[in-house]
Amino acid sequence: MDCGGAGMSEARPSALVIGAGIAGIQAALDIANSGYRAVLVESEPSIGGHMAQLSETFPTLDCSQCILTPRTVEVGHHANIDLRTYSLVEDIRRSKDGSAFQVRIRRKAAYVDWSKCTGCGACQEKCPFKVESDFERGVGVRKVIYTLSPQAVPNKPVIDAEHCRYLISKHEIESGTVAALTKSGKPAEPKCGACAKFCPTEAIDWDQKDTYEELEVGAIVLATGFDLMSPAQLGEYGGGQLPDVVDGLAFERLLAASGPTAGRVLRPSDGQEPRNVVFIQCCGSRDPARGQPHCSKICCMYTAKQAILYKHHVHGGEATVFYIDVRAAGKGYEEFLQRAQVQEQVNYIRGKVSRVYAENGHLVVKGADTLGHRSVDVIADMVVLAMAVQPRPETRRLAEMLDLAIDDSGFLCGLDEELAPIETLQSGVFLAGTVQGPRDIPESVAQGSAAAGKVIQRLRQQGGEAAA
Amino acid sequence: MASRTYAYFPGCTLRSHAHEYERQALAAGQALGIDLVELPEWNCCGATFPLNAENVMDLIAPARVLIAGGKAGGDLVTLCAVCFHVLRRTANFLQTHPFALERLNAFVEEGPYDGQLRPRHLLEVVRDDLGWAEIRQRVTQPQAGVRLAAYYGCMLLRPGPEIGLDDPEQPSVLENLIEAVGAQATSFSHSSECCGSYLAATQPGAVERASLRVVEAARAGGAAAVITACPLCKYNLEQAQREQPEESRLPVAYFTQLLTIAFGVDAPESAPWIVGAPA
Amino acid sequence: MTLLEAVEQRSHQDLRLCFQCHKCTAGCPSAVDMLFGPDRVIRLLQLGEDRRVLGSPDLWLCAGCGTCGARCPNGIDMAPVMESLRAAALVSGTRPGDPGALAFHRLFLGVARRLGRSHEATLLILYKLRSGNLFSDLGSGIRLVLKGKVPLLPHRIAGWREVAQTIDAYTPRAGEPPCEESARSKAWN
Amino acid sequence: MSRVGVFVCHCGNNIAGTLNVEQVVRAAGAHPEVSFAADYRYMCSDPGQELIRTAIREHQLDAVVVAACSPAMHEATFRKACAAEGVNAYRCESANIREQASWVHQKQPEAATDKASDIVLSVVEKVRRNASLAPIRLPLTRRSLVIGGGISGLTAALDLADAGYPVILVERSPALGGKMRQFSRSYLNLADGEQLLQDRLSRVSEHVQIQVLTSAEVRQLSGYVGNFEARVARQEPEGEVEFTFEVGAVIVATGWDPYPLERVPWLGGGSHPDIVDTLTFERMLLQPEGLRRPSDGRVPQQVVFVQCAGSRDPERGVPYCSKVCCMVVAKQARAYRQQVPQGSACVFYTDIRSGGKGYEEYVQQAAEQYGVLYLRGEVGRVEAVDGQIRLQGEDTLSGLQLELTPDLVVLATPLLPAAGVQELAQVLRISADSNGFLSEAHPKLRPVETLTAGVFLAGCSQGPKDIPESVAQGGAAAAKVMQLFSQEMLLQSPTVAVVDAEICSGCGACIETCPYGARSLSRVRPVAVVNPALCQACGACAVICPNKATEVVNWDAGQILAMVGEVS
Repeated sequence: MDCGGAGMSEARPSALVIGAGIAGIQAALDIANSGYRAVLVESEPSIGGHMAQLSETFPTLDCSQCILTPRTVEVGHHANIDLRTYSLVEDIRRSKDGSAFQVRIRRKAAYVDWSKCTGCGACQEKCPFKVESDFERGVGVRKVIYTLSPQAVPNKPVIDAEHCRYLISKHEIESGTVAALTKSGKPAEPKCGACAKFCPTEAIDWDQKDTYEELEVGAIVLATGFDLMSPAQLGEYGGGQLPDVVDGLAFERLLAASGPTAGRVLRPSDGQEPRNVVFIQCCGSRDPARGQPHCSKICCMYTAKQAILYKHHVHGGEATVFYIDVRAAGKGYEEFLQRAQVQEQVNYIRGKVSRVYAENGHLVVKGADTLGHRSVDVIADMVVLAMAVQPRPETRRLAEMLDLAIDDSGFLCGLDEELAPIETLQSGVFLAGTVQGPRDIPESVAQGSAAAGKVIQRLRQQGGEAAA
Repeated sequence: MASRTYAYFPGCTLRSHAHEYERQALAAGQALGIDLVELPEWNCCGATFPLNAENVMDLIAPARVLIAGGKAGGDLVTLCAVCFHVLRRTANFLQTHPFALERLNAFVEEGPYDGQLRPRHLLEVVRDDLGWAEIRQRVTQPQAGVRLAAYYGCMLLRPGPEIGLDDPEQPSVLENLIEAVGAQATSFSHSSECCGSYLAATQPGAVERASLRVVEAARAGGAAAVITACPLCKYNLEQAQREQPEESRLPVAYFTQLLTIAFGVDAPESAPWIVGAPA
Repeated sequence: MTLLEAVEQRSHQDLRLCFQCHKCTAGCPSAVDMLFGPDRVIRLLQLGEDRRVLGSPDLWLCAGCGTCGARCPNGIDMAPVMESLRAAALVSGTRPGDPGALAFHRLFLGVARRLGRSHEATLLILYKLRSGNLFSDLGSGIRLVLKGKVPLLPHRIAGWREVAQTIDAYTPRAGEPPCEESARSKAWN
Repeated sequence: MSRVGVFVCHCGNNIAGTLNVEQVVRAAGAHPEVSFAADYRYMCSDPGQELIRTAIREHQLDAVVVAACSPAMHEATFRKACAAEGVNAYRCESANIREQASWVHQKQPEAATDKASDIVLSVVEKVRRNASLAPIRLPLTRRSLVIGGGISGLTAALDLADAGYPVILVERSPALGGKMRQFSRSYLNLADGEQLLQDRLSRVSEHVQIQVLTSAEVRQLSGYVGNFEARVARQEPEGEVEFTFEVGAVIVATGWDPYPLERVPWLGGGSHPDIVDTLTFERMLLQPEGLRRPSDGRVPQQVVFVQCAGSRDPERGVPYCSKVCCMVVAKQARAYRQQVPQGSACVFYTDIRSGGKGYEEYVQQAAEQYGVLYLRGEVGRVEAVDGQIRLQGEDTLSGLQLELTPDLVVLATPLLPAAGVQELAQVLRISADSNGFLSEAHPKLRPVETLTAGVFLAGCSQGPKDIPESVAQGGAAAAKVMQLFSQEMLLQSPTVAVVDAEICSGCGACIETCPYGARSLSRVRPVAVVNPALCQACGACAVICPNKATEVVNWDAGQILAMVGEVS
C-alpha cells in the first residue's frame, strides 16, 4: 500500500522501535504506514539485522538480500520513519501520567558528517587498513572506514576508531604519549588521514563526539534480536582455534553472492573449495551444562538449507549433518528436509560430535551414529557449527531500564508467553522477534506486525490521530 | 632471586617408579628459587578419587595428606598428576560439604582440618607464581629447534570446573613451558585424550590401543618426544611401545627434565629428545 | 528401588536427562572396546535392562578419564556411574563381563588378608576394592605387587587404629543388593 | 522526442558476473531517444538511487529504464526516486535482466548480454510511449470481517475493536473459542482452555465494536479491497437467515480439524475404544471423576502415546509435520503422571520437536521429573486382540524390540485444515497449498497477507501452529487491517484497462472473459465499462475485443508492437 506520507510533525504521536532487524523493520513500517511516526534505533551503522547476512532463505531458497532490500529501502525513504542508526538507547523513563516515555538516545561518533557524505565510497576505497569484519563473521575483512554492505541503508560510512591509524595517533599526540613536536620541531601530525584527503565533500570529521538526543514517545517496541554464541566457547570443536571450523552465520557469508568470496564456498585456511563439509547441530543449544538450555529452533532448517546450497555450489561435494532431533516444524519445512535427505543426498547422522581436531591438513570429526550404534570418524575439509541463539547483551540492560521480566536464557518474557506474547508487564512496551526467544523470519515478521498493531491501538486510544 | 618455600607431597610413585621425576623437580626448583619441603609425615593419597563416596572412610587417605599439608602451612605442592587430581578433588569436596568435613574431623586423631587447603601442582607454581618470563631468563641451554608434544592426559584437566588447572579442551600450560625453554610445541590432536589410565592392570589391550593412538598422533605432529606431568601416562605410553625397536620409540619425558636440561642442571646429552629423536 | 534409581543416587548423576545424543560414546577412548558404549548403558538402564548392563564388559573398561562428563550437554559424568555399576555388579554377584577383572579384585582382597587387617594397607586395598579401580603404576599387573617390588605402603606413618576398627562395617558383601548398599549411605549435605 | 535514461545494475555478481554490463550500456546509449546510460553495482542502494536522481536533473530526463531485477522487487523503489525528481512514476520501468537473462543463461554470457540489450531496448520503446498517470483513489469501508472464532480470530477481532474499528466475527459452530476450548490446559498455564479463554470471550461479547454471528458461514464475497460485500448465512431455529455486510477487509482464521482416527488403521484407529486421539484425551483429562478409559471406566495404568500418527507420512497420512503434537504429548504425559502417579507413560517419537520458548526444558522435565519414558522409534502396529490392545514397536536407540499391552493408546494424529476451507477459499478468491492450508503472499516476509488485496490470514488456517504463534498472527493480521484503514483513500495502480466508448459495440465478449469480474455493460448505453478497483491489467479483454476498443493503459498495442519490433 502506497502511503504518500505528509511532512513530519513533532507533535504527532510516535513510537520507539529498538532494533532494526526484520522484526523491528516490520514493526516500524507498519506503524509508519498507519500514519504514526516511528523512531527506529539501531546500534549498527545500517539496518537489516541478521537477515542482511543470509545467503538464501528456507524453504523457498529466495535470495535474502533481494527480498530484504525493498523493505530497507522503504524504511530509508519513509517520511514517517526517523532512522537513528549507530545509536543506542541510553535511558528510558516513563512520564508521570504513565502514558508516554522520555527516551535518551546516544549516537556514537562516526567521524563522518553524514549530512555532507554522499555515500560515494571513495573513502572506503582509499583507506589502506583492513580488519576482520564482524558482519562477515571473521571470514572476510572490511576497511577501517566502512559500511556493512554496498546496499546499506543508510549508505553512510563510519570510522572504526579502535583501528583507525589517524585517530589512534591523534589520541597519542593529544594525550602526550607521543611528543607534540617532531624532531624537526614541527607540531606532530596524526598519521594517515587518507579518507579525509580523498573525500570530495570534506565529510570526515575527526572531532566528532557522541551526541545525545531526548525525545518523547507513546509506545516502545523492543526488537533487539539475537547473537550467536561464540564458537570459542566450545573448545572441543576447535572453535576459535581452527580456521576451518566456522559458525552458521559465517557459512552464510561464504554462500552469499554478496559475501567475501562472492558466493564461492572456499575454506578460510587456504581458500580451497572444501570437498567434504560437516555440519554439527545443537552447538551450545540444548546444553544446560555448558551452553544454553533452550532449543535454538532455527538451526535445523538453516543447516538443511546450507547443506543443500553447499551441494549446489560444489558439485560432487559431500555434506554430513550430525543432529539429535531434526526439528522441521513449519509450513513446507518437513518437505524441505525430505528434499535435503533424499533428493540432495545430504548424509544425516543421528548423534552428537565429541571432538573436532586437525590432522594432516584435514579435520577429523569424531562423531557417533546412535541408530547404527557405531562411532563415526568423518574426515572433513570444513566444519560448520550451528551455534546457539542467545540474547544480545543490551537486551538485559533494556529489561532493567524498563523493569521487564527475563527468562533463564536472558530472553524477554511476554505478559503471558502463550496468550499475550507481544505485551509485557509494562503497558505500552511490546516485544517483536527473537528478543523474546529463538524464532524464524516469518514468525518474527508476524510478531513485528502484531507489535505494531498494539502500538497503533495504544496511540489511537491516546487520542492521537494519524497523519493522513 | 628471592626464594619461595612450599610444602611438598611426593606420593608413593615418586618414591618408586618415578624417582627421576622428583629429582628433576627438586633440582629445577633449586635453580628457580623454589624450595620444596617434604611433609614430615605422609601417606599414600589413595590413588583414586572415590566417585561414589558414601562415608568418610573413602576420603581418609587423601584427607590425612591435606591435614599434614595444613599443619605444614603455606601451599601444598605435588608432582604426580594422579596425586594432584585426588588431593584437589578431595579438598574441593571437603570444602563444599561441611557435614562430611565435620564427620571426618570427628574421626581422625591428628585433625582438625579446616577444609581450606587448595593443593597445587608444580606446573601452577611455575606458571602463576614465577611466570614464563622468569623461566626464559633462567634458560642457559635453549632447546631451539626441538619439536615436542605437550601431553596432558585426563588427571590434570578433568573435571574442568573441579580441577581448574587449565582450559580442559584447549589447555596451554605445557605448550607455554615448552616455548619458554626455546623449544617448539607441535600440533598434537591427542594432547588431552586418555592413555587408558589405571586400566593397565586389568585391560592391558585396551590401554595399549589408547596409548598407541596418543603416540601416533604425537608422531604425526612431528614431535621428537612427548612431554608429560603424569607418571601413569609416561608408564602407559612407554609400555605401549615396548614391542617396537628401541630406536623407533617416541621418548616420553617429564616436563621437569625439560627444565633441568634447559637450565644446564643436567647434561644436554641426557635429553631423550636429542638422543632418541630422529634427525 | 530400581537399578537406575540406585545408580543415580550413588553417583549423583541424573540419568533421566539423557536424550541419547551419543556425544559421550563419540569421545570415549574405551568405546571401541566396549559392547554398548556409555550412551547405550544409560539407555538400557532407562529401559530396565539391568542384567545386560551389569553383565557387560563396559563397566570394567571405563578408565574414568572424564571426557564424557566434560562434554555432555546434560552434565552427566559417566565415571561415577560406571563406578556405581561396578560396585552393583560385584555385590549382586552378576557374572562380570570381564572375569579377569573380578579375579584381580579377589586376589587383592587376599593380599589384604595376608598382610593383616590392622595393617595400613588394608584400608588402601579395601578402598581400591570398593572403587573398583586400581592404581596401575604397579606395573603390568599384580605380579609386581606380589613380588613386593612396588612399595604399596607409605613411609613414616602414624597409627591408623581408628581406621582399622571401622573397616568391617563398610566392606561390601557379596549378594547384597546394591540398593541397600546405597540406602546405607548418607547424602552429604 | 523523449529523453530516456537507462540505468544498468550489476546486482553485485548476480548480473555483472554473467553478462557484460558495459556492452548493455553501450547498446542502450545508441538508441536515439536515450539521453543518458550508466551502470552501477547496486542500483537499489542509496548511491544507486542518487545516481538516477542526479542524472534526471543533469540530463533533463523525462523517462527512466532501470535494467535490474524483477519489477516485483524494486519497481516501487525506482518509481519513488523518479517521482522525487519530477518524473512521473509511470514513466519509470524496470527491465528485468536478472531473472530473465543473467540467472537463466549463466553458461552463455554473450547470448545473455545480447538478450539483456534486447530487453532493455524493448523497454525503452515502451517507456517512451508511456503516458504520465496518477494513481486511482478509492474510498473504503473501515469495518472488517473476521472468519473463525478461535484464539487467532478472537485476538484479531479484539485488537481491531480496541483500535476503534468495528468487526463482524463469524463463527461456524454454535460457540466461540475454537479448539482451545477443549484443552485440559496449555503448556505453561495450568487452567483449562475454557478458563484461559474466559477473558477474551467476555470482552468479545461485550465489546461495542464487535458483532458476533455464531452458527454462521460466509457464503459470498464480492467487491474489492476496502469495499467488499459479504453475504453471511446464519442457522437459526426458524431456518437460515442471510445477512449482508459491507466491509473493507477480511481476516481468515478458520483453524483446523482433527484427522479421522479411521485413517490410521495400522495404529488401530477406530478398532478399539481405548485407542483415542489427543483431542479426545484432552477431554478425558478433564473428567470430573478423574481419568477413566472409555471401554470400562477403569483408570489406565499404562498409557502409550504415539507421535507422528499420520504426520510426516506421505504414503499413508500427510506429508507435513503437524508441529504441535510433540508439545501436546509432553503436556498430556505429564498431566497423566500427575493424575495417576503409579501409572506409566511412554512416548514413541521420531524426532522431538520442542522448538519454542521454554519447550525444550518442558520436555526434559517430562522425562526427568515426571518419569515419562521416551522411546525413539516408530510403532509398527497397534491392534486389538480379544479386547486387549497390543502394540509392537522398536526403540532404535537401544535396538530393543518392544511388545506392549497398554491400557490406553493416545495417537497424535495430524492437524487438518478446517473442513470446507477449500470452498471458502474459492469464495474469497485466495489460494490453498496441496495440503489444503491457505497460502500466504510470501512465506518469509508476508506471512499474514494473501495475494488478494484486503484478505488476510491468521492461525492454523495457514498451517499448524501453537497458541503463541496463533496469537501473534491474529495480532499481525489486525495490524495489517489497521494499516489499510488508516489510509484516507486507497491508492490503486492506474495501469488498468480502458474502453473507447466510440468503438465499443457492447458485444460483452470482454465481460465473459474477464477473470476478475471487473467489467460490465454500462447502465447508460450499450458499451463495456471497467471497474478499475477490480481490474488487474491482465489484458484478456484487449485480446478478445473484436473491435480493438479496449486496451490496458501504458500497455497499448502500439507499445507492444514497438517492443516486439525492437527485439526481432
